[in-house]
Amino acid sequence: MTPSDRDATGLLTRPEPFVQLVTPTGERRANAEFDPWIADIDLAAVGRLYRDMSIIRRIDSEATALQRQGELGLWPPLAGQEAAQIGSARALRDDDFIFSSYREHAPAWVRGVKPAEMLSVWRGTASSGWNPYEHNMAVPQIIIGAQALHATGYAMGLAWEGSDAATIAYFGDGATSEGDVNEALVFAASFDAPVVFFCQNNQWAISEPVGLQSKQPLARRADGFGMPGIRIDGNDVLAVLAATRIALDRARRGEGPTFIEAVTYRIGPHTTADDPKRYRSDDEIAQWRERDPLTRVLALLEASGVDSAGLEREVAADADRAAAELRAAITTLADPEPLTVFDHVYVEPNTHLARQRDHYTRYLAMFDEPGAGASDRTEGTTR
Amino acid sequence: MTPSDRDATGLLTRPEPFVQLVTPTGERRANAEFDPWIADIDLAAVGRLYRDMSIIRRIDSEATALQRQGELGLWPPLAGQEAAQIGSARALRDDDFIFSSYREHAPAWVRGVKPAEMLSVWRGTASSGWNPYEHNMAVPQIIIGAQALHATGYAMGLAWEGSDAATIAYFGDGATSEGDVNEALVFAASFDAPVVFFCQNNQWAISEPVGLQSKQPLARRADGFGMPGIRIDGNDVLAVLAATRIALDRARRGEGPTFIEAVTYRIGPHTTADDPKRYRSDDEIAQWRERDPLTRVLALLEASGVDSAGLEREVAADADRAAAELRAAITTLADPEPLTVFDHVYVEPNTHLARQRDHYTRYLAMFDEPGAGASDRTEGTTR
Amino acid sequence: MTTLTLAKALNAGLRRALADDEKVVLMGEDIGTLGGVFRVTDGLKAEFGAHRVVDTPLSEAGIVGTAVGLAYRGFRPVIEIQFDGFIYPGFDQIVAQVAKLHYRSRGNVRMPITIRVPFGGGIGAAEHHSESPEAYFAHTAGLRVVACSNPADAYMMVRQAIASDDPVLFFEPKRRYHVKGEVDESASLADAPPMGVATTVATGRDVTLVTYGALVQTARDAALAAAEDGISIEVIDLRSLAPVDYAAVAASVRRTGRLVITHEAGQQGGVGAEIAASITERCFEYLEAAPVRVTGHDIPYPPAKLERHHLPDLDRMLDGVDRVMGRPNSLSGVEA
Amino acid sequence: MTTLTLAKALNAGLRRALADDEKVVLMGEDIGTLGGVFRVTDGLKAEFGAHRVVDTPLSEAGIVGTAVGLAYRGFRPVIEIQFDGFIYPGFDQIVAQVAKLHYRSRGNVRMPITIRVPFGGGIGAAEHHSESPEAYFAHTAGLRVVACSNPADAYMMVRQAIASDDPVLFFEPKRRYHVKGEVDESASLADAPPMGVATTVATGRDVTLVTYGALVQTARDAALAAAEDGISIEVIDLRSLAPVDYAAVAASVRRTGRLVITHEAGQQGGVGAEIAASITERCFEYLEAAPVRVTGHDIPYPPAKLERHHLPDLDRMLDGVDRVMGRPNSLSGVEA
Ligand SMILES: Cc1ncc(C[n+]2csc(CCOP(=O)(O)OP(=O)(O)O)c2C)c(N)n1
Ligand SMILES: Cc1ncc(C[n+]2csc(CCOP(=O)(O)OP(=O)(O)O)c2C)c(N)n1
Ligand SMILES: [Mg+2]
Ligand SMILES: [Mg+2]
Repeated sequence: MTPSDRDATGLLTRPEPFVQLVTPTGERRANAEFDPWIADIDLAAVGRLYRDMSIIRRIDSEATALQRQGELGLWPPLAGQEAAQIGSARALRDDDFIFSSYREHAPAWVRGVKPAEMLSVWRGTASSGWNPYEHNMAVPQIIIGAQALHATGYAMGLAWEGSDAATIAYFGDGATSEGDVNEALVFAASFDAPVVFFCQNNQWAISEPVGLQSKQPLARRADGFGMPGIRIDGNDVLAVLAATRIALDRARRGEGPTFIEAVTYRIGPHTTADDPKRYRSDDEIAQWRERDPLTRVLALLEASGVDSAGLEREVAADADRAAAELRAAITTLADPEPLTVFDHVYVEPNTHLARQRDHYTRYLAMFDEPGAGASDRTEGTTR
Repeated sequence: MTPSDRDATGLLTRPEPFVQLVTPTGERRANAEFDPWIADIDLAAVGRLYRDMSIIRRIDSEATALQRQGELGLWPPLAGQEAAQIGSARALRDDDFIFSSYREHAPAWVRGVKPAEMLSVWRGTASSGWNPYEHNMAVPQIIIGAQALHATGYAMGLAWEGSDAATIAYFGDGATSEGDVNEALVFAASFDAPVVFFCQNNQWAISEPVGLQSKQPLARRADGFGMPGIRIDGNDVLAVLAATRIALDRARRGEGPTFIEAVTYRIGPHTTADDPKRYRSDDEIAQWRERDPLTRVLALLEASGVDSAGLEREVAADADRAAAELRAAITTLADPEPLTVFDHVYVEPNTHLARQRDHYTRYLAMFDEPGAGASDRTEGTTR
Repeated sequence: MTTLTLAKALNAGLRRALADDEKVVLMGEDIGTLGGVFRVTDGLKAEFGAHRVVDTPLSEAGIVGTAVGLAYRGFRPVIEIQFDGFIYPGFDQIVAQVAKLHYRSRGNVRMPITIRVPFGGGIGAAEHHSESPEAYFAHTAGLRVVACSNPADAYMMVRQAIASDDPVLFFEPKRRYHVKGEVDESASLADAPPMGVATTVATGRDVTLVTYGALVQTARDAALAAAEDGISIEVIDLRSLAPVDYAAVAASVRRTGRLVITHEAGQQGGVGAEIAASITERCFEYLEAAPVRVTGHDIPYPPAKLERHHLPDLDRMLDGVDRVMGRPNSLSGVEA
Repeated sequence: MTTLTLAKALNAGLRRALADDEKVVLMGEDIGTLGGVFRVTDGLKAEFGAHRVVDTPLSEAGIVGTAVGLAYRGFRPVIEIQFDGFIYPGFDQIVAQVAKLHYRSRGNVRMPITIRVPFGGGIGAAEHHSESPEAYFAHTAGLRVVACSNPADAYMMVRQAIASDDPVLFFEPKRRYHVKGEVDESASLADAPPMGVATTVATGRDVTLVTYGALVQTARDAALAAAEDGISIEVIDLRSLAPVDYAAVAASVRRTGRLVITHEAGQQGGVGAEIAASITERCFEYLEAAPVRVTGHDIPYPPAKLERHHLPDLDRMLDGVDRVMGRPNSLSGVEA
């Protein structure tokens, strides 16, 4: 079976059935179960969600541009997944702890991480951009699925402490095939851990369609592990917000984990190093553009009598400002000092590493003292 | 939550709901879906299944006795799981390949492995007891769950070759928590691999009750991975036979994997090194003794007019003979030659290992030549 | 002073750690109700409750990965891996997460996780139950690796490992679990020698014999046997395998001029290779002969009836001593 | 002779292996439709079909574990691990199954599995994309470990690895994927030097410089630079890391009396430790100085902007040469 056969089944790339509160054209669909959870979301709040999504989209595209211009080594764009990320992140309390993969720029932004900090790791100046305890968000995880276990363990700890805070684990459709994610479901269920498993099914794991990972909607995985699974339109920020609140509420009440599958789409490449033309069609992308998470919110606002064009303009200006700030900050990020390679390997003194550091210090010093050691032969070297 | 709380939920230790064709008291329950699959099983065939179960039970108890007498290093008894193992193994075709854990003595016996070969590995004279290709059964797996992936890969190969043979992966309830088993479900579903996942839920993973691994019946795990899950009374050999045939038939028709949960019980200790009194009650064991897989078959035969007492006597004599043969064979098993430690590490010549082998050969030779090397100091050594 | 087996000393150390710091939690398979297959955690669940001594689902990646999350939250998880050969399913979480998170987070997140591993052979067990995987972890930056060899060290070192803010792989010589020794349960952590420090367990002039874990006792026996032959062996119990206390080993080798390293793990890329290389770097001018390694063969762990032909024993250690001394030995007359 | 990049040479070798033996199947993440993130398998799925070039679900244990089952069935799976740092989730299946099944089955079951791993740094990548995990596998009995350094070797060695009845960890120097070289596509497997044999890529009198993978080129450059200084360096490309071709290395060291080993992996327990120890054992009387190791630091792989302070480069190699020659160097005046 080839990837395209797997698409042809249509089971997984066809977004329905899922919960949708706002259609792609901006119509509000009533839902008795979900609506109470967003009763507080008035038009102003919807406008704020729009603003969040717009700004992070702009930051994301600026980062892509910075990468193209050689300012970043790599960038994994979130374009298309704004509703999934903003809706879920805005459902959290400040003391809920976030464990994410490499693509969750929006939750980081919601948590007050500066975009330039976010990008520093992709520029290669730092191994991570922020202090997790300042933002209650772990540093991004590159090993697919590993963070699902971390979120579960942290949540177990919360429960043991008697806290009513929760954790959220972000991961992709591809990640559901890794042992770690499945083991996280086992542990979370067994210990009634207050964790929300938030799977962004963006249809692709690099070049692999979700149908290669699973023939079932991913949310159906949950039941067999002993937890509810909710499948939502991940491009509908209100559905995402409601579903995440439902899951968090269960967690806080000690009822354990919930699995959410947010059906969405990665509009851009996997990363800036990826060439999606090799594995998917323009048609497919066009189809998903029609399900854009931002336009439907504008349409909803417009239909509700809000000056959506005005909002759009105003937010665009803010977004541009954020992008300009980012650009200014990132291009002036200083390169780290050589000897910092040895920092933070250990907390406690380590005789072996101290010796190695000393040696490298001496080695570097040779280049400061012309004539000493090997420095007279640096011509034509790789440095 | 403590293990005993987990039992208290009763969800998993309570065997129902499951498919049962013969009750513990030997009544035959009609089942429209399952009955056609055992239409060929007449009373004589039932008698043969009884015979299989009796003999393997006797071999198993002989092995336990041999261990207690110091003839084996360890033994993992199958007592209580005879129906699950015989029913499933007897459903297989000779060219179906078996991948098992350490407890599946019955499938090995069904496949013609000599009991003494089976035991050699527990005696410590060999790293495995048989040639997998002579019996179409892999050597036992100790790493929990690892064999589920092997069975899946082998099955993928069968499908690619166009064969209609299948594989069966035996594993326990505890194994369902390992990443490997879950990844096997992912791969098997994705590639429509002709594999039967045969989970013997014997209620315990050493001291851990199944409720610690899962709050759901394990068979429910299947659906979310995209395959049918069947939950059967694992102490009912006819239900096991039928379910396995159903699953194999699906596999042969190219419809992919099936997950079977056989609800059974480990009557004895985890291994001869285990002390189950530390974690479970006599009451629990007594309850499960009433669901014994063998007595119900005798009762069924008796009710059908068969001279069950005669059969019992006849089979007991055969079983005793098998046990005696085993004892004679195992106690005369020769210890392996020292230098065989180096055999079969590699297929091809390996300079490093050849040198190490040479060296050890010389070392051993010193002890043959009195006066040479260190041998004059062997007094009080650990050898 | 109390006389305790090594297993009971560990039990006492764990009890003390649980009592001293409520953030300490034990996690593992069968460690609660059963008290562990070696009974090292016996009674601790009853004493501290199921949230402090946690029977986990059967999944090593799950145990280590949730421990990472717990450490993120400020806990100090102490994991029991049931047998050495079962650590590999958790390998990714250990080397890619536990070892690297402090570095990755630029010092913000600490991983004070202790991973207890009963290791080594000599107990007549089935496959995967007798391995010595310590070199994998000694090669992994960000981890500390220690091995205890006697009850007194077991008691203090397990407490030190738990108190350490760095992750520690803690290897326990399972075939010595039942060996008894004196333990000072009143000793304070601060007074005990740090776990990074090696111990000279026998002094000698001719050869430095370095080992750790279960083989420390065998090495002491070898030193006694050699003494009868007039050869004086200094035996060093490394205790820490990463980092190694090279100051101690080098000081000894500078005196003896000869080094033998012995361990159960295979030779190729074992801890002995690193020690031989590092000591040669440090003591080249003092060495009378190349350092000799006496190790398990580079084979999968053999069946129980053959393990005595795999594990270094007293005779093989003495043969190694003969090699380094240039006395008649198993390689006499062989071209290098 | 064709001029091919190293990546294209691998592609040609894989194509040839697929064509020669229908039991050869390639498996991995994104290797089919995409042709692999480095395009090493480009075009092969179109040519041989989806059952020969298999895009797998995202799970390394799953890939290795199903490959074990396929090998049981008589297939010869060739696995691509997308980047070095993603091999660890598959570690258990590699060390506990792939490496041991032939032994466990007493020679009845073969595991002719090739595990291709693009390895090493120098490409400015994010974490986990620049690691050098080879020592873990070289320490694992039952595996063979090789590393190619140039297109010609890449082409032949990948075919040899696939043809080998033993499991092979096949390390590819990812930062040299785009380097071109002459490849003789008509050469037969039988004529090529076996993959276990080291190659002397530059002859010299004063120092033997041993390396593998991406650093072979750097070592050659270092030899050229040193020559201008009047120092004559012999450069050996190990090619095989387990087993190491000690005959070749020892022969060279007996001539030069001096050994420098260099690799990107950390020093502690790296392949260099084993080579230093083994060569010291074999050549003690010939050594003028202790073998010197020039390696990555014992740290998690650092952020991209710092990797040049981690990876051995020409200058650090020359400093190592100065150390082994007793010329002024970075450790001059430092107590050992
Ligand atoms: C253990 C591991 N294997 C492979 C990779 C390489 N890799 C990076 S992202 C990716 C695809 C992930 O897909 P998905 O989980 O759907 O997340 P998405 O990128 O779509 O957000 C792969 C295979 C990795 N980072 N970690
Ligand atoms: C990876 C791994 N971890 C731990 C063990 C130790 N161990 C051996 S059997 C067992 C329990 C297995 O329980 P289950 O899967 O239910 O099978 P059962 O023994 O009940 O047949 C454990 C934890 C192991 N063999 N492999
Ligand atoms: Mg995806
Ligand atoms: Mg069980």
